[in-house]
Amino acid sequence: MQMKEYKPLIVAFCCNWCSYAGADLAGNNRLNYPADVKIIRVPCSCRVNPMFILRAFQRGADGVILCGCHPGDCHYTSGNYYTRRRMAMLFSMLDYLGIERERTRVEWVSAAEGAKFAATMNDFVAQVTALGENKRLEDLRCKR
Amino acid sequence: MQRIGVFVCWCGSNIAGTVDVKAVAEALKAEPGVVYSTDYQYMCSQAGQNLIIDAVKEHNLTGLVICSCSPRMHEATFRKTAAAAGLNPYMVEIANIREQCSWVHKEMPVGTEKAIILGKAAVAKVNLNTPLTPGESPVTKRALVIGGGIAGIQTALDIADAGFPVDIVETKPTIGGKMAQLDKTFPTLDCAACILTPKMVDVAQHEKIRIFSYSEVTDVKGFVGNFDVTIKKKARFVDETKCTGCGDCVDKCPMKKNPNEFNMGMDNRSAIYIPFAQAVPKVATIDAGACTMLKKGKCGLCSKVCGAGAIDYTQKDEFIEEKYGAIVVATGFNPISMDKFDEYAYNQSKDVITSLEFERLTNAAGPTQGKLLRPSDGKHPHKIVFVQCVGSRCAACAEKGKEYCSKICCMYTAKHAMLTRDKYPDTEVYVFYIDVRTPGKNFDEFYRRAVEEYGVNYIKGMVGKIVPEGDVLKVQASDLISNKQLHIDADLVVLAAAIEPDKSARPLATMLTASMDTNDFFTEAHPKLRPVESPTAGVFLSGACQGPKDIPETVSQAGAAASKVIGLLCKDKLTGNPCIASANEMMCNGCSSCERVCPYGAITYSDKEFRMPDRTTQIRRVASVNPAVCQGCGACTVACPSGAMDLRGFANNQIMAEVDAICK
Amino acid sequence: MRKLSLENINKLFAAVAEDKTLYLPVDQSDGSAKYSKWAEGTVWSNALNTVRSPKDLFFPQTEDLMEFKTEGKNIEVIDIRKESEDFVIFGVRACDVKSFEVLDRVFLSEPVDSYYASRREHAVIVSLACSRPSETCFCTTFGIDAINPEGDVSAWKTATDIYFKANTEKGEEFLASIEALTEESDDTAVNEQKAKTADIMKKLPLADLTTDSFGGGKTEELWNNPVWDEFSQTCLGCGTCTFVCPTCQCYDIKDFDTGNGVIRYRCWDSCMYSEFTRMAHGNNRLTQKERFRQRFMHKLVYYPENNGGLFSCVGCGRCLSKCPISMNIAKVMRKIGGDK
Amino acid sequence: MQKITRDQLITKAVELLSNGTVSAVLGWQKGEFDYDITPAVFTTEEEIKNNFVYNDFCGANFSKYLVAKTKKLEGKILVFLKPCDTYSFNQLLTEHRFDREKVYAVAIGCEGMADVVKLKNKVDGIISIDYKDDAMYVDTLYDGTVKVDYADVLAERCINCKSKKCVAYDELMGEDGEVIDSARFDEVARLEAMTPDERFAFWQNELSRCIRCNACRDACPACTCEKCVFDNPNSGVENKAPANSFEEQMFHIIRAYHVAGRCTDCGECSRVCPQNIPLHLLNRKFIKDINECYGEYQAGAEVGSRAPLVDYTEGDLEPGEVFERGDNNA
Repeated sequence: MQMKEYKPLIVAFCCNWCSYAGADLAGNNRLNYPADVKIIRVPCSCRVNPMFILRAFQRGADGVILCGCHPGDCHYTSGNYYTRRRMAMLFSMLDYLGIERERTRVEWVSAAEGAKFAATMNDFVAQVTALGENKRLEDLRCKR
Repeated sequence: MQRIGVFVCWCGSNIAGTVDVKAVAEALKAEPGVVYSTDYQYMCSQAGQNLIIDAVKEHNLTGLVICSCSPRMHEATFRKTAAAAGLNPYMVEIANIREQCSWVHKEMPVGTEKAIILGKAAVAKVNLNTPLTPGESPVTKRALVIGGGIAGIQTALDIADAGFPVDIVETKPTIGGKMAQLDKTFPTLDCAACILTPKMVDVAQHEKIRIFSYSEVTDVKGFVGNFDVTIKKKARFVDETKCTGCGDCVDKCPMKKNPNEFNMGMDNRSAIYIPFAQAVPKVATIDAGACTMLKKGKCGLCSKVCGAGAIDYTQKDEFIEEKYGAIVVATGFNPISMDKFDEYAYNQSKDVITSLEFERLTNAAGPTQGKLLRPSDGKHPHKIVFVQCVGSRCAACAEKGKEYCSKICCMYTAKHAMLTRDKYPDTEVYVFYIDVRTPGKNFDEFYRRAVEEYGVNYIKGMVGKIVPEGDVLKVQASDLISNKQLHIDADLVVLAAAIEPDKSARPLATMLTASMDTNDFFTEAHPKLRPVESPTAGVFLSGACQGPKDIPETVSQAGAAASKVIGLLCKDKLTGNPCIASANEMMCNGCSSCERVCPYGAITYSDKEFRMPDRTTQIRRVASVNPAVCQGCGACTVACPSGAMDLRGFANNQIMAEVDAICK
Repeated sequence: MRKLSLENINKLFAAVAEDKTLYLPVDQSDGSAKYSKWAEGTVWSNALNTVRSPKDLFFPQTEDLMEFKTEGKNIEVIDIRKESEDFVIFGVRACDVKSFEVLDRVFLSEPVDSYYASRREHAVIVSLACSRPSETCFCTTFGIDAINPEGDVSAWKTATDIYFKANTEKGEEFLASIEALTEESDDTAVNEQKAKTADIMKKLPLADLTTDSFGGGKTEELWNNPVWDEFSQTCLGCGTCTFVCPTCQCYDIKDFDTGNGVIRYRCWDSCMYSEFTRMAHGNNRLTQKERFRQRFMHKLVYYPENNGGLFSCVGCGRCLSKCPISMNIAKVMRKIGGDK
Repeated sequence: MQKITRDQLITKAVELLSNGTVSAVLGWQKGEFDYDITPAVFTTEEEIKNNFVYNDFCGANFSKYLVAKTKKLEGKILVFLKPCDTYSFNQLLTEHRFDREKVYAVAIGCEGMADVVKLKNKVDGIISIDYKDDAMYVDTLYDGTVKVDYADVLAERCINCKSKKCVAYDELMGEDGEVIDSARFDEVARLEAMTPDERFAFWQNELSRCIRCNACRDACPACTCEKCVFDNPNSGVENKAPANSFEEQMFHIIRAYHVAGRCTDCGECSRVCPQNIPLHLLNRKFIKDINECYGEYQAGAEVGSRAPLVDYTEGDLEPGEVFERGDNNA
């Protein structure tokens, strides 16, 4: 039997001011990262509701990553500080329920860090690929 | 249901090189809502934009998806295109298939597949887009400057010179602030009063400037362009309009034993007083706590000698309400209290003084007429020890000091040391320091002159203890470079106390909903790019309330703040960003979670009456977002447990639709 | 009457499970019992009853009805129904057996609910007489005989043995299928136990509860009774009573968007929920009082009015022990009946 | 056994009702078998004298009722609050959920409440209960009178009581207690120490019993949303049934997340769960994490405090570091 190569599905939420611009810079510099990463633009990382993250897993995402401005650099002064607390608590809860902690990540990527953006995505995709398909937080209805 | 047009851009070969644009256009044609889909070499070109405009008209499109470069590049362009075609500009979404697709993926099938998914996400979002219109609000063309030090003075003058009325609110009886207390200024050694007092006079005489001295801001409502401010004019028991500042009352007042704040309590003033000769406004003020007439109803001498009849013992605090378009905070700083620094014996010996006290001791208008004399016995000190970083850079002693560098101490201590050696060459001067920090024009040269030309003894090390013994101060210190303990018998010790924001700043920040850091310095909207603006729209920062600063920096920041204010007041109307939060009142709990995370103070609450399902009415506390103040970050939308708060342009259902489209 | 030593009960289960799926009450980790599929090693619970009633097996809490596949703008309708397999529900108490009759009258009357009907047809119900009723039991109020339960097969459990008697053709078949394991017996032991249980039934605290104040035709009389205001005051509006109830039959039909299509499913609804019977114009029961009234009026008035006097409460007592605020139908009946 | 007696409470309620201080009383109404007590609103002396009851099964937290009850009422309502209820009371005030002026709060010392499920697991056929000093004596259908030690049926939340201090009241009856250094996080720590596979299995087993009756939410004094996301068809997460294991997990994650930093750990969610799911272990996980990451915080300890998830410091842990902390603890 031939196994199809496993390609994870990664949803990346990027804040408009830093990380989305960082992703653009990665593009400008032609820094490759896997096409498994799909970016959703949000004004600020603090716009990301935990429900969006659960929704992504429900719909078949294998990993979710949030990228925002470095702490202290938020365009809206404090947004990423709230993100940091919210996600720390949410991820810890997911881990507590036995869901692999490697499927979630928060990374601070500035508009100047195109290389960091690409490297982060390469690393995260590799990490999720190693875990394989998301089974613990999946909704089988979405896989019919 | 929307009628969506999809426009896939080749961007020459930038996109078309790794993405099969025709396949993308074809695939998106099948998406729900899409009625037209096409591709073109350069969508952003005039021809490309015309193609979009024609398609909107031909196919009655209600929404547009542009698969192209980053929205950071051309979102504004395509919004204008939509507007030109008669669509609301916010009915456009961009699928970024260049920077985030064609440029980072090398293989055509991979790039094409991802581009289709990104396009589907954009289509899913546009399906839920609604037309958005930016709100408008008028601008009151008047500015308020809180604080009348050099920062407030400069800001007020610059704004007033541009033709806008400005009010200065100062808590003290006179403007002038800390700079008025200084003797000479580094590194040029020009006299502080000589450069400051003319500016104070300019303020007093400027037809666009009103000064509310001996006054405080007690309430701030409203938002950028439309602040309603209440100012409390504290009763000074002297009619400002009548007082000529002649000083007869001050001379006659029998209550002369009150510590003189202007001279840091090193001499006394009378109960009715004018802080200093060049005070602006130059009017007397009665210290209610010291005046026997006010306390016991006996005396009344000042009233008798006042030729102008300005004394009014019945005066009450007066509250003035005024509207402003912009508010500048210039509340300045104070040296921290030395009470907790027992090791320096500040409270045990009169001859341990702070640098600001030293300024007064060397100032010709000071308690000693500028002669450097010991406060304890009026003798000339022959050995002076300056201690730097008292309470600054003090991570380990956070309960009494500050973690930050107070920035100005190195330079003024060098100034003090140099001036002492210059005037009194028989005096030995020691300066103990952790580091000497001299970044600034002519700063290091100045410091080196103190060491090399004036022979000031700079010793790297900290003073451990000061013990008053007889008429000397036993200074125990360590010299870190030669690694030995030093014992110096000093006649005078000068402590370079850390500086901290004025105590009035914290309650003011609350009123303004302006954010502060943990040290109570006001936070700027962006540390690099918006250094003179508070995150709260319409509130600007000038001087040391934002962080420790010397005079030149303060003046330049004051000017910058003024230019931002002028830029704001020039406008007749403010146009907002339409992508802002709004609360669904039916679902709002009034719990204040959103208000707590809003960095701009854009959310307020009011009690509203609702018709309940059982046909009764109920009063509920609900949130509303001020569209002129909200910047659209979305922090509130997640803090809201019920989902009553949502963000236009990035609504919950839109983002979830994107998630769904990406994940299917 | 057929008899089997309880020592051999697992042999019986194994035999039944060989050609039919067997469901029986099994203890869960929290100590409560639940109808579960029997497999080697499964232990039959001693609990008086399960938290969730066996209605789940005919009318599951969620059930997919059909599926729509979408591709681009095309849509395909798929009937995802599977042919039901034969199954046995073992150990059903008299109250729960009666609940099937209540449900049948709803789901099997025209238009017949084919999903429900199919499961009903494929099921054999083996009931079990009660011998140790709880203080919350009040099935006798509704004329149910806990000692002589209905069902395809009735069973009685003594300390050592279990006895079976067939009531229907399906029941005869069932007993025939386990004939080799059982032996013929007289009913002495069973009768002895019945007498003991009957004594206890009389002592139950709710034994005096009657339905005299209720039944069809009582709508106007009871509609404005102050009890609805008083007792609904602290109702939390949760769905516990309805979801543990063996006779509650309300459901909602919803669509789940899978991204590639839609799954149309139904799930239990609760008249306690604010969204219950919400229509385009809004909701016709706007307050918790109205929703609260609906639940009890339905069980005690509307249902009997439409079903020949049959009440749609079977006195199982589940809501009595599970309501977070201990409000329940017995308290409502007492208050209205005024017999306390 | 409670030190405060039914009679004391009745006297107090009648006094406040008859002197016009309050126009209604939120209290406990007796049921059929001594343990099935219903919260009720009393408006007459007669009702109070006949039906008011107070015993070890009066566990319901009344704070939440104030949200609805104060809106419709003329005059004040008297509410009896046990120590843990006073925390919920404060938290609701912090969130402006009811008008303090319309409430007369009487805090009552608490000796810990009994768990009906524990009692029923010990005794069959409970007819009535006699509360004596040494134990409760349960009159039963099958075993005559059975002696049951209070400690043996003490509710989990009371075994691990966090505080017997009453933090809000107009009047205090009985003795005020102290904040207790309880072992309430031990079970959370035990789960944290498991492997992810074990934890997953544990929660799958627990959550699989969920019937989505919403009792946990509806009883929770922190869940007072005008419209809950789970009831709102436009929220994207609304459902009436736990359609599959994903929805079971999502419901409980979101439920606990929405009250994180606001949950006072009153334990009502676990008390009311008909399926005995230890829901408090989800809430306590958040509380434990918050305490460890952002400093000790007790929701409701004072009115007006800033909940940790609407606050921050510049030096907060990174999400990844939160895991490292967990590993160190394990």
